[in-house]
Amino acid sequence: MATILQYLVYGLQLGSVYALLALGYTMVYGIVGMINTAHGDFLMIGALGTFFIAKLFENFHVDGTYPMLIVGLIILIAMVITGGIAVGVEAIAYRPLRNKPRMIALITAVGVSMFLENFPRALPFIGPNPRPFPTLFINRTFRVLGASITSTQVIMIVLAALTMVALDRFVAKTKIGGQMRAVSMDKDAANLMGINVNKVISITFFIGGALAAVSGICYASAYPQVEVYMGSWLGNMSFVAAVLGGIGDIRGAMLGGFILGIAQIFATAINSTFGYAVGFIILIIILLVKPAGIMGKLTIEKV
Amino acid sequence: MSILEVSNLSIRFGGLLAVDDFNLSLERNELVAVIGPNGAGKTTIFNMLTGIYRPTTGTITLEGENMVGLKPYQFAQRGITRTFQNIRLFSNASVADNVKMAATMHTTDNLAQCLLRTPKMVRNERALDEKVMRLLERLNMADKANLLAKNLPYGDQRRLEIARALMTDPKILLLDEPVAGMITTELEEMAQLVKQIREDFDVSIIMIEHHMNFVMPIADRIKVLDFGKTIAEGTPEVVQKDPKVIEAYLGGAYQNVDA
Amino acid sequence: MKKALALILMLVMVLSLAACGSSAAPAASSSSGTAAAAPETIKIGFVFPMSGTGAMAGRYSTHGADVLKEELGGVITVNGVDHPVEFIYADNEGSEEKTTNVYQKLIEEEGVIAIVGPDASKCALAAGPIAQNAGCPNVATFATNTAVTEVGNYIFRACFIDPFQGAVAAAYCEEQGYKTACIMFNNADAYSVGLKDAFIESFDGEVLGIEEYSGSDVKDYNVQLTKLAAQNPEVLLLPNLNVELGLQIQQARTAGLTCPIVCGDSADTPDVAKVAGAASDGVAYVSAFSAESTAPAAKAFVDAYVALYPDELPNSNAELTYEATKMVVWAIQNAATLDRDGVRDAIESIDGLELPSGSMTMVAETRNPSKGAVIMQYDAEGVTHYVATVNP
Amino acid sequence: MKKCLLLLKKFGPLLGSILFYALIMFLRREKILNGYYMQVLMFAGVNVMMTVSLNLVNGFTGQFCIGHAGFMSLGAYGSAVITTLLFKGTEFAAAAPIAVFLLGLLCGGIAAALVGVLIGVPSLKLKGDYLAIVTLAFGEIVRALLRLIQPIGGARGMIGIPNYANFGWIMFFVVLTLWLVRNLIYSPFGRAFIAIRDNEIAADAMGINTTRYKILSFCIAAFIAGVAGGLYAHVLSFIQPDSFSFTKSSDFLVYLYAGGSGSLTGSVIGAVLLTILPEMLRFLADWRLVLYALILVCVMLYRSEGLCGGKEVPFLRIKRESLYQEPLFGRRRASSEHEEGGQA
Repeated sequence: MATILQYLVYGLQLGSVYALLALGYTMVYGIVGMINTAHGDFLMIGALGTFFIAKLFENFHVDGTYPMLIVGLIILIAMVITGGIAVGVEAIAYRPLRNKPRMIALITAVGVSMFLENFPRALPFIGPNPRPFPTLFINRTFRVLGASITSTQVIMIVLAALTMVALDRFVAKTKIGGQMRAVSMDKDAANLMGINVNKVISITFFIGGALAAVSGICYASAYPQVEVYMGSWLGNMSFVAAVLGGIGDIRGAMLGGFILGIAQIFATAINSTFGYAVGFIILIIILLVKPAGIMGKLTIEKV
Repeated sequence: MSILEVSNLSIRFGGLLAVDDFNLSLERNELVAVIGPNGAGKTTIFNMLTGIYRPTTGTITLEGENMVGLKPYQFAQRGITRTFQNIRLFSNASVADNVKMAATMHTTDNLAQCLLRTPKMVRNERALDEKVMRLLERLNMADKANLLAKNLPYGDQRRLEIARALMTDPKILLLDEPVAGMITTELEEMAQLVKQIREDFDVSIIMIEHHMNFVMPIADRIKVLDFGKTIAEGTPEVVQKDPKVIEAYLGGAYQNVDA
Repeated sequence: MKKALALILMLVMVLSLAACGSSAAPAASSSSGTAAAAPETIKIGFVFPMSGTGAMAGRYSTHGADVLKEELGGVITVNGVDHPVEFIYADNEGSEEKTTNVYQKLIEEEGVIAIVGPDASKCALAAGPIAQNAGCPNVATFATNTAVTEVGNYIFRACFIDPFQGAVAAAYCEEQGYKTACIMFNNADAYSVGLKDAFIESFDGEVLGIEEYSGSDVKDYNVQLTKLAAQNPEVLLLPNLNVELGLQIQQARTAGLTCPIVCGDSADTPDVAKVAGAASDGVAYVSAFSAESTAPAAKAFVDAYVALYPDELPNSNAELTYEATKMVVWAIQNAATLDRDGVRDAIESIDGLELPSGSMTMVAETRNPSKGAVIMQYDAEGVTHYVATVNP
Repeated sequence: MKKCLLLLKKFGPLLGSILFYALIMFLRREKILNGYYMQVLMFAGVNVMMTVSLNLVNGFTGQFCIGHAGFMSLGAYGSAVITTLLFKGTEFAAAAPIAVFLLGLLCGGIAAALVGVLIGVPSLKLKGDYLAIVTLAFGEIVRALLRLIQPIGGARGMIGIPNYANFGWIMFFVVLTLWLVRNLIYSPFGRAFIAIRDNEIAADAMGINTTRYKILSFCIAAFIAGVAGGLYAHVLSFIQPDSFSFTKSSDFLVYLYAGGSGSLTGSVIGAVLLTILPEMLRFLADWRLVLYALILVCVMLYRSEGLCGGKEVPFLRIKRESLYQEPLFGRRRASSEHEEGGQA
């Protein structure tokens, strides 16, 4: 029982990274309809950026960590920078392709991803070496029903859940959220209704990038190592999570992320030799049962 | 002898009885029009007659064979083909290719013959090309054979849909609003075309249309639907005079169409 | 239009090929340094991943080679003639396919006298036949798979082989009195699998549990480590890659594995200890050399490295690349020839060459170096300490 | 005269290929092309086959496969098992290496095709991104399973695969593939694929058994990918599961869409140019992949329909055979019949 709870915690920990990243993925998909394969690299930029920003604040370093306020500031700066880069990438590389077939944007995103990974790698002061991630959250271990849970895990899981709720409310209640929904349904109509589509899409990318930065910080806090290639596979997995939950759906992304994380952990727990493959088999089975993802509605084309 | 026998056809979507007890006995080379206001269930009937929806109850019998439960492509292979209200062409293919694609099911060449492009296969292709061109010529589209379907003007797209449907050698042709959105001159052309098709290809036609001016002169029989129910049936003259029809449908439709 | 397009394409293709082709230098000539107007440049090729997930290894490797380049002062003297020496670094992205491309380029186009690298066995296995067929000596740096040098008599290596390393790790564990062991390895990585197999074969104690993971993409090892912690072993073997080890060590401690940890030679990277932080305390690993060594060759190497790259300490990649390059340079100097075959013979004949890791002798039959291994240990600050030397 | 032109048209591509092959071999003999270029050209050839195969599924049938390296790995391993595990060192292999090689390729292709059918089945139920995820998962599952099968080397991979595939063989298979796929595209089968891509509901309504054709498309594409994988294995003489990762699959996607999907010419151009380009950028050292990425993004931005924008060169296209519509040698292209270009 304690073991199962422990595994569940691990699953939620991994799942919350997937979920946070998948939220940005799914938002961008929902509004622009493109698969932004470079999204995982925004995570890397967020984590790597945090590493360097934290270095700037080294003077405030106490007891191996930073005061709460400084941590908040570091995270905020990282979110703004990553969000800004995401907006820049959209404006330069994706905007001109908005009305082109979506595969074109996908391939462009592959190129962008390659650039975002290799550019910092080629810079001498960044390079390919992994770096230890600074401790931002105080790490305490609690014992609950025999399972050990760290404060970082709690922060990650709670943060992921809160972000999901906030995002969900934001899209449902605010004016800009309403505009987002309008753009996601019909860009041209939204434009005719006086909505600045470019602005809405920029905001979406900013939020997506900022969320990626948060997930990067979470990931790097749980697995404290940052390097330039850390985001690529995580990006793929979060795409998987977003699709699993029903791509375009915010709650679905969250659910997909947690299910994927938990499935991988439990598959590994049952048999670590086949764990990797089993995780993917579960995925296929879920999709065969729910062809539009867990929360997605199967859109039947009207004849 | 009737070629298509539809009896007690009903379909229910959740709580909504979209089509209720639809009956039709279609004779060879007959032209039946189904009219009715928007949402009356006309297209739903077509969807059932082409296998896209499976009726909740009722039977569809084509020349003695029960069709319920078959897939859409099997409906087409057995001789029921349709056009679509919202045009569904193979938009990135040329006009000729669009028509050719509809002949896929008649092909006798197997995979190996196609891969190797055997002389027999080439002969078949050539024959097919000629058939396609003859068909297009009949529909006055031969000069547009090499244009991409998506670049055609609207009226031509509708005609291409018909050409494509004819290429499957149908016994029954279902036309879903063939003149929707057309102007009056095109209307007459289309009426002419439908008549001609009926004669030349020896097909039975079921047609959904709002446009009474278009339907009245060419239809043998008209069925009037409202809220899924058949409210009137008979020759154009009879239907036209039916008070129920006038009340439920005709007045409004005339205004709608002419507006 | 289409015709033009097709023609342009043909032209571009043929021209690009021809243009590049014509610039190809002739293969290393066999002139033995006669007093020509300008002495021939000696080119040595280096094949490492400089991009992709293995890029860190490539970076250390090139730095290691740079140390020797400094040392040589840009010239190799052969028969009294100073030949300028050029090191050509080629990126293989850690992919076998690209490695074969790069080998062809270095051998056929650059006309290198020998190739140093690659670091991964898979790349060495894929490209080895090319060097062999071209008769170009090749000293692999970190390719520990036994099969690498079995490709042919032109293929050497600077590192020890998996079975030896596994045996060293096992011997160390036995010496320390560990009776039970657990292993977590990467089933997608040949190095990791090989080391695990070799350890199991030579370890006399009992292996309580083996857990696996696939690839280094997602660095969550909590489940495997928790399962192993339940076995309560006396030692944990982590025969894994340096990009994974730091986090594994850390997560092992968090998961409650308090036993000693033993790793393979890839743990000899300062970044491992940096990432693992305090958890690295007491982690032992097999290594080709000890930076603490008082041997003059070792000290000189470390000093020269730090002088060139003040921000970092050399790791195994750097050191093995240095040694492999040194072997090639020594062979050129001692064979007094710019002929590939002569260099090959000279490498084979290396006997008692003083390298940072100690005195090295090439075993002619297997083309593996006969050299000892050391056991090193990290302390809480990530500083390495010498523990023991194990000789074959 | 006209007869002569007709013959030229019919055999021009073949002649062109032979001339191209002769040219390459001549340049090789004259040492203008060294082993490096031959090696790159061989990989380019394998990539052309992979891209054409992917084009069949993604470009012509409108499905969305992002795990194509999985099929390639099955072919590579399938063929390597035949040539290396079963026949290596046998008398038969010594007597007839080509027979063993071809048998290996065939088996690799069949292995991949069988699994292709398996993957085609979910494609009936899943669309777009959901299908993509299943193909991605499929590629990963194949990779994970290959690692665990010890007789074929597990994670260590297979070494010592005979070096059967030379430039000639690759060229032969590339031309054969292009010829067969071109024939297929301009046949009832190809038209069915395109119909499904353009409008699945209409295709269904026109009597096209979409299920069958989708599975068929996956199956044929998988076969080609399998043969390409077999060639790859016999060029490299060493394979291991991780060579066929998602990165590899996405390479083929890049070749396909950068070249222009739905066009065979595009696949050839995309695969060849983008295989050669990173090699030509080697002088940039660390900055090589940075520039490559920039070039790729620029290509997509400024030529988003792909390098050749869905157009076909004449010999990868079949004009309608009918004399009814226009003469065999239309006025428009009367002059272009003289060209005898051919490219791998």
